Amino acid sequence: MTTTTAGGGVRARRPRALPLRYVVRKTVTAFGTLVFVVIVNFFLFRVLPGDPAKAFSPRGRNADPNRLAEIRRDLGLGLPWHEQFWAYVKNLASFDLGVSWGQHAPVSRLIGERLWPTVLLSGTALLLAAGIGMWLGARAGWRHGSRLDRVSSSGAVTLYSTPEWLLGLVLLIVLSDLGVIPAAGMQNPLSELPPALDIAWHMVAPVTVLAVVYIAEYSLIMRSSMLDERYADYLTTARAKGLRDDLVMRRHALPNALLPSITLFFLTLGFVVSGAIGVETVFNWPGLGRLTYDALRGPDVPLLQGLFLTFSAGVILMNLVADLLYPLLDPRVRAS
Amino acid sequence: MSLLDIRDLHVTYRVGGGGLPAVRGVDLTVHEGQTVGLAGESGCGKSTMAGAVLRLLPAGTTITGEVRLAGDDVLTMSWGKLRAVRWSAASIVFQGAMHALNPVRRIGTQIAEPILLHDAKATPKTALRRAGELLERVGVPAWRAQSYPHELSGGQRQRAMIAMALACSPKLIIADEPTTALDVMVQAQVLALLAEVVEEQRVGLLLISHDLSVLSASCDRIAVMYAGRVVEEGPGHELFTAPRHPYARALAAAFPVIGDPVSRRAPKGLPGDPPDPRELPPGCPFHPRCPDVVADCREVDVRLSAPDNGRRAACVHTGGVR
Amino acid sequence: MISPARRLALAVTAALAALVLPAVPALAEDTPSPSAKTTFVLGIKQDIDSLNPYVGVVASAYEAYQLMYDYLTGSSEKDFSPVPGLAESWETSADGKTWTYHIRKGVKWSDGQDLTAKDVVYSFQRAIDGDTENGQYGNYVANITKVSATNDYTVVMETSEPSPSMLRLLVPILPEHTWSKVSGEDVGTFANDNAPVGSGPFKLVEAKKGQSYRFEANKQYWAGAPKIDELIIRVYADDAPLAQALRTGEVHMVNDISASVFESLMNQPNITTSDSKYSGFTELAYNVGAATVDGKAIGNGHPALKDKRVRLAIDHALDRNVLLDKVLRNHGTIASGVIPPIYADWHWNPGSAARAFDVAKANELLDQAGYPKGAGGVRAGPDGKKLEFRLFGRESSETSKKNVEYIRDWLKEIGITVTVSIMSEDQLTAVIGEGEYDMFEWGWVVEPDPDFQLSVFSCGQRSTEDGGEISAGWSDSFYCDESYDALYEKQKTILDPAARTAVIKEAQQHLYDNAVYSVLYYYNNFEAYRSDKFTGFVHQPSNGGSLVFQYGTYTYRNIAPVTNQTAQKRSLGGIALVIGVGAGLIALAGVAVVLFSRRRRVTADERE
Amino acid sequence: MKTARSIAWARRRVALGAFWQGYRRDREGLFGLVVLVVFATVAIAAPLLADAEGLSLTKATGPRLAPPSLAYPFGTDEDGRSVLTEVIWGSRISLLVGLAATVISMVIGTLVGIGSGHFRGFGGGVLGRLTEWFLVIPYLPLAIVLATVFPPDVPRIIAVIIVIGVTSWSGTARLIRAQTLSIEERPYLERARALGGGHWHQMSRHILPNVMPLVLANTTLTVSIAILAETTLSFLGLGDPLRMSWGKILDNAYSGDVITSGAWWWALFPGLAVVLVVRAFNMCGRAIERVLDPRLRELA
Repeated sequence: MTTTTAGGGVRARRPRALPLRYVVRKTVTAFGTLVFVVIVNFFLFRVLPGDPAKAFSPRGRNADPNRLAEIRRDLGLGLPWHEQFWAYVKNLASFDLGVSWGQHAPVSRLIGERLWPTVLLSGTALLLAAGIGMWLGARAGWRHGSRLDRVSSSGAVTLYSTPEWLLGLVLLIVLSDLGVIPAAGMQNPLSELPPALDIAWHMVAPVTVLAVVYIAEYSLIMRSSMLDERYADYLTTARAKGLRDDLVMRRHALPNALLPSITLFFLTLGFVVSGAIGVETVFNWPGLGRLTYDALRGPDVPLLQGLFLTFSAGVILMNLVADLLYPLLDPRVRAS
Repeated sequence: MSLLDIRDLHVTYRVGGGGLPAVRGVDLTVHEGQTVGLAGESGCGKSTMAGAVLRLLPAGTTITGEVRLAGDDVLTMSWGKLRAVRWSAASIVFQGAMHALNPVRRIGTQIAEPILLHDAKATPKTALRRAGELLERVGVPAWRAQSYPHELSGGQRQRAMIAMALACSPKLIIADEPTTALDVMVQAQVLALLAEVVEEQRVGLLLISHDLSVLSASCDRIAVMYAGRVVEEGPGHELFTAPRHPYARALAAAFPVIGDPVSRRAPKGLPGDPPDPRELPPGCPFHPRCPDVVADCREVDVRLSAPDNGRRAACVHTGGVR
Repeated sequence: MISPARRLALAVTAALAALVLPAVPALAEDTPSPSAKTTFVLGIKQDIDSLNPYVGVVASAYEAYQLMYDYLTGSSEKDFSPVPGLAESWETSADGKTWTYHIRKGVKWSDGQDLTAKDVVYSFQRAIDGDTENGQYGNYVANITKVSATNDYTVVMETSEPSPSMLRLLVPILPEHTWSKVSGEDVGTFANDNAPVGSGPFKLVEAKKGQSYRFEANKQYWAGAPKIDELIIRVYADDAPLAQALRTGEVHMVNDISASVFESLMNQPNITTSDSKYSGFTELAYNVGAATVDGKAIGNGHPALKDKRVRLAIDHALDRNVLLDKVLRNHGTIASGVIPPIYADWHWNPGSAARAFDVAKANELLDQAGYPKGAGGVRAGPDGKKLEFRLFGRESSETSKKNVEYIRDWLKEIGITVTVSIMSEDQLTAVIGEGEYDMFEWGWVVEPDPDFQLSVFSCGQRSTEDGGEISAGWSDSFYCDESYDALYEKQKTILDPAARTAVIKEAQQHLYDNAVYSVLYYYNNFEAYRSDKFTGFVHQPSNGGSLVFQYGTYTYRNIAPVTNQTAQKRSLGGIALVIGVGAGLIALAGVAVVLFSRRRRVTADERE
Repeated sequence: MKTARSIAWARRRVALGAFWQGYRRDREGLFGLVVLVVFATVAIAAPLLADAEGLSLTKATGPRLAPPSLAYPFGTDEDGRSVLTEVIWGSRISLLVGLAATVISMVIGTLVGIGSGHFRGFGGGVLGRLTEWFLVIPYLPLAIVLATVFPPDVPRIIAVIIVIGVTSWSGTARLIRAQTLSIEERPYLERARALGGGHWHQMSRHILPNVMPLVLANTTLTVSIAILAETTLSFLGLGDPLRMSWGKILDNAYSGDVITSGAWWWALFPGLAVVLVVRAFNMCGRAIERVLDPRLRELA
């Protein structure tokens, strides 16, 4: 009834193409979100009372009133709001986020300089946390109910309930009592070490603190998605094929459990960036987080506006990456 | 020497506090090239039997008795030996192929996996080519090896499962309700394919189904299970056409035979549901639903009668042993 | 193929080595190699807002300008009296309106060009004409009518009227050949952070905004070469990391730290703390009747505060010694006048006639003023309006939040209910400008010349209104009194220091008698340095003034490293601990790996 | 005579009884509940446990930065105030802000969730889009910006409550929207529409009761997020400077240089209080989820 074609040739591997329509749709929604953020950002800061021009000449140094009026004209505060809005959008297109009141420097330059330390700190902590967190969560989920599972998930819930900066604060207190004083800031110009190692030495404490809290979060995520797969039929098939237990977990359960975790990985990214604000302040790490903390004194409105945009744009971008990455990983989604 | 020889198998699941007796003393043998059917309503313990053969039951389940697969007792062998035996000595075709196949891996890789595991000489390339041949053998185009389970139809998936079961050319194949999820036409094709394979490769087939008519058409011998025990056993055709045990009779009657005047009038269903394994009724567990129930049935836990030209039944009326 | 167990062991040991390796630098950090250049690191809390002298306004920015540029005249480190700067000597005309400065010869810019009178004229002309520039230095050049260079080393300036501040011209002298390239429009955002050309004792070589600023010593400086080779100013967010950096030796000196941090540093090894007098004061200010320059009343200040007796009563109710003890932890002195004692010759204080803390007197004064105690102990005026005042504190200052709480409790004692609210300094400035306040707590940092400080209470400095838009002047009390204004204008034109001092003191007494401010205390500036690493710090003024952020760069030029590197008993314990922990971890990991792999082999057959 | 309402309430009481039976057996849930009850009593009975005067600077009598002792079980801060008093009174503000903000967040979340799930076409689309946008915007920077621009005349504590409430509803809205969509397909909603039930009737009579269990479970999780948010905002100096909350104590400690002075007790006890309460809410939330969603139960 069935005929065997000569040699049962196997056709070449089909490339995993992403339908263009899907990519365009996702990018457009992401852009829509960004536009929403820009609008919110603009109107949010028009509510502020207080005289921005005055910020240019704080007490102790005198500036005559007509100069203040002139500054107000430069800032375009007198114009009707819609003209201000178009001017704001036009500047935004050329990455001109205005001038910081507190630091008298273009906001885009300030953010540009402080972006790299935050990416370095949060990025390292994030990769560490995702790696260890997911490994731990997978094993806890797989050996469901075992001592490892109970201990690691109750520990995770506790760490998940702790603000990162609190952990940092307690760590600093304990260390300073022990006489071991971790260095503050990112670099020590005096140190004879090559800059890379010096930065690494300064990173140990803040990265540990950030990573520990996010290990908790990612292990909980991974544990719950592993529990969803734990009793699936295809695992029985795999065991029936004669695979060893850990192979069953690594080759079959893990790929399936990893998929939802990756989306959540990007979704919680926003929180990691926010978390950095607390940790960077406590450890005096010169990133966007501490820049936000400094901008609060004043408050330095244009800088806060620029930072809010940067944080949101970063998270929106990451979610777009998640949306595009997910179908590549999960064939079932690509079909729809 | 029989392929599969199950002696006095008892399986009790650990659920919550207490135990749930799924199989309460079953003997079953399958010889080379022979197809044995295992029938019964859901919850009677037939799927547990399939799980027990390759010791796939969840941890904490208490299993006693003997399961000799090609001479070795599976229940007592070390995990290492068991893993070597799994899929090479016996393989399983599961019911819902959609769930039994890994959704995120290609069909070809899943079929090639056991080959690479059990055949030391195999290389990824040769294993994949073998997978293509197996797919062709079961009537699925070889290039489908590149597809994912959700890209195949129900029938094709079930055939792929069969191809996978044949991957290491095992002596015994256990098919746990292989066609239940399919519509009738595809069901017939799959059963024909199974019969062909059994014939061609002289393998033993343990076919598990709740559909007696399916079993009668393709099995040499059939055993009917009820509440964890075999209540009747005998040659396939005879058991369907002339069942002795009341439950077997009811089960056979539940499947109308086209063109048979008797069943056309009012196919008889059975009142009530299968008993809860944790609170089995005293005596013969079938007595609450048995049309021919007598006083003894409530006291006597009747066992299978002595074989009378290949047929045995566990009922007071048919010489069941007290 | 390496078996999984061995691969795991390698990974674990590599990770641990990475952890321990950083401990090595902690060791290297302590033995600075002798041949390297000596570097002094100063930790500060307030980032330099701009290195452009026409833009920066915060104190740390001014410190940078003093390092990079010179001024015509300086202030002596003994008592702030004028001393020669770029101007070696100077003469004034009989009528006191023409000043001739003789510029020092042989002074070179950092790019080798000669510094001449043309640069001085260019710097002053720009401060007079430029919009942004005048905004910054307006009050120094307000009455200079003409600036000219008669030859390469002589500058003549004419003023509209005799002005004593001609010897306090804090206008930095900038090189014409580089600054002429920066136009009037874009001077507002010109960063001036790319190795700017200057003539000062130090040259900026690297600026990392918000992190650190590196200066190299100008070994050819006319007032003597600095002893250190390199100066780094590092910026910290808060006192905590700043104090931490001092203890780890990452910085050699810290400035402007809070009282509590200062206290905890007092008993730390190798650290010397300096509780230096400072030119700042903190006051409780009243809204004595907000109105614009042309007399139009604005805002919603409580009318009762217009009455001097109410203000005097409040002043008597304030227990300044408690503030000194609890808030300043005794690092400062209680105050009356608006010119701090650090400026010995201008400072006035009532001495024995000072108003004492006297609740009974306060109640008596309030009764006399017609505000008897009503229901619930709260006083009310003849028109039934209760004495309920709003008191604003500042978000960015911990001491401000504490002061307002004390003041609220004290005023409750004499029947005045106070509602406190805390806001940012920007919001407070706006609120003051519009007169929408009753009382607030803030402070001033006073310059060596009292002119600007006294101008704050003159009628001219009140808010101005044009077309419905109120823009604030520098007056935050809206005090306006002809006799006071007369005193203020008079002192502006007296050249003879003794005569001018008398008028200035009279003005201070006038403010005190009318309780325009209740000046609370003069607070000290908290500084601390690593006495085991550097010595030669200079106080200005000499009797316990501050070491840095002075009017001059005396400390920076005088400090030198402590030569005899005595045994480094720096917390070796810390380093040993780190290395010990590291070694322990490696041993532990080794054992774990062995156990782990053995267990794997035994049970490979047994594991499911 | 049994009215429809009494039958419905009877059913609800039975359901509640069953819920409590399930909840009682959940060890984690019970432990969380006990911790919450303890903190609630401490917050309510604050005036009895500690004298409010202990908070004011002027009345502080204790020694400066004294380590924990019998007189001051949690030690004292740099102004000589007992940290125990501060933690007891702090619990009032932290719990109040947490609960109040959660109420706002749940109300917005439920309304938007049901709205975006129920209304097809433009209305539903906009609400759905709004949820997605707020889901993506990182909550802390938004909270910081909102807290900074809040008009100063609004009392600070109200501002903080509104800010947290407005920035934490999107998670709930997304869950409820999914639940509403699944309820929309149910036949009895078709019947309600067929019988002429308007939008409001469908939503309040049918969708809301079905969504309530999910709202309950999510509420407890949102409270934990709200309390964390309040603590972080206060630490960054954006909280109410005049009222003592746990975040405020930690802010005072950090700017009072708790690190160099080594006064560990000043930061440890308020920190522990935050972690314990947030963890308790998390535990209750996860327990409620397990009781409500049978599938989760056997996986516990």
